[in-house]
Amino acid sequence: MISMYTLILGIALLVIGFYAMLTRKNLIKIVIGFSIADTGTHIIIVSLGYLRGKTAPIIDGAVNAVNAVQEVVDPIPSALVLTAIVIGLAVTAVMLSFIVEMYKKNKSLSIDDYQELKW
Amino acid sequence: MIKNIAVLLAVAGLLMIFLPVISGFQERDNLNELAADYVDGSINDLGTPNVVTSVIVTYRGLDTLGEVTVLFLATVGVGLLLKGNREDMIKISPLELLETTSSVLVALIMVLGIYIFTHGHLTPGGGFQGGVVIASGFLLLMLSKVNAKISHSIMNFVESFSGVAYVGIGIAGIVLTIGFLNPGILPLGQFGDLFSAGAIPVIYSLIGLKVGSELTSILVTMRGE
Amino acid sequence: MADTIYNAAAIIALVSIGLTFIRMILGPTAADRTVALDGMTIITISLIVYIAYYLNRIIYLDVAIVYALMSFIGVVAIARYLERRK
Amino acid sequence: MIPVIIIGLGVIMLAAAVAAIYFKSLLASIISAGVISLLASVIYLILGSPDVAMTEASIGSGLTTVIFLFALHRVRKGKSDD
Repeated sequence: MISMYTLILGIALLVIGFYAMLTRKNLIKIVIGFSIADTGTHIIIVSLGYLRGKTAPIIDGAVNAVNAVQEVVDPIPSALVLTAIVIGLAVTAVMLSFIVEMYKKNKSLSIDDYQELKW
Repeated sequence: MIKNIAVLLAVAGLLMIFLPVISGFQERDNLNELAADYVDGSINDLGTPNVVTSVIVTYRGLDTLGEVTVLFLATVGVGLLLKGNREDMIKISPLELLETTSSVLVALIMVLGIYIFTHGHLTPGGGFQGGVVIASGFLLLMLSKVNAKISHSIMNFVESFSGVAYVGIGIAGIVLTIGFLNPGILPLGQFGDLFSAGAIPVIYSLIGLKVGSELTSILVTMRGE
Repeated sequence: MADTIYNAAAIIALVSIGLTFIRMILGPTAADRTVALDGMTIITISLIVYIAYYLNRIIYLDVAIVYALMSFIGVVAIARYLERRK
Repeated sequence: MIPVIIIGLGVIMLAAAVAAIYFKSLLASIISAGVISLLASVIYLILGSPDVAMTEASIGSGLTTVIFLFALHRVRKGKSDD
């Protein structure tokens, strides 16, 4: 039942972040919403790899190497999320540097002041 | 008004996408075939206790190469966008207590980072985590020492060197064994030792150096040169 | 008997995280929020150590070490930002 | 015991997410977003992936907060609002 709870938690975080990205006016708040949605997605992916009553896929004294296949959780979602988190940090840094440059041009953080691409 | 309705519709649509995932969800009991193969191969063929490490470095090694490339492009992008505005550099005032403490703590953090990425195949952790810890050590240096200068040329050298060595090990895998990024170019050794699992610790250490220098460059640029 | 004590400790840690979180939400100034964040990370480290005991894996303690160091750096950064703004 | 911990942490994380959206002060929003990352790493640990937990603990709590703070400082120099 554990992964059911975390799945619901991840979907709720994703929805809250998406709502923030759609409704907030401040550019930095939009990036914060993106980072919340990012965390939600990662929790969803890791929950889908959980197996009932099993433990981390690292062989040491607690896990027997002979029948490890019966004792560990799925390693593939962990590996995917691990790289996705680092990418998320890099994308956040690029977005924030765009915001700094835009602020230098227009002296405003509100998204209503940037109408060049509006139709 | 129309805007609010559109936002509500979009959020409801996102929920509708995930509704079947929740309603039809059941916790699995057994690994699927591919994952079972990875766990089995990681222990018996590669001699790596941490299965996640062997998936990242070997089975999905090409993905990791692409991911490191994306990180490099992000570093270049931040550097291009924020280059050359020295007037808004963040100035800090000297603080005796923090300066004394951090000179001890920075060394400890660096040792922890090196421990994390050299033991990536034995314990949780690896190149990405170790690189982030090393970048945090440099960040503490920037926050505590007033005149701390972190040389861009050394960072660039470490970054390029580890990138070239990473691809070089991959090509050595083609020449000496059967495929790109195959860790079988070094002997497997005793299961659970530090020097074991073929080339996996070497590759992960190179990834650690690369990630650490790239994130440090991003932090230095964001602070202002 | 020992398990009861450990479970009680976990409950106490959870309640403490909730209390510091309330201070973080209410806190009138930014300094209150920063101190609440610092307290929350330290309590969470004890929760991680409890989980490592409960699930019977010693290697989970590595995560607690990294957690402690990194949260310290975050709090130092926020403190320097607050000091600069005066 | 583990379900109780997950439900307690989950409620706090959702409250922090809602608070991060509705805070007036940007600094308070950034701190709330940091709290979400901090508690998410405990969730990853319970789900049996300590590698992901370590990454989230080091990136989410430390570096993301600091990058947001650097950008915030560059955007408003000297202007103080709580």
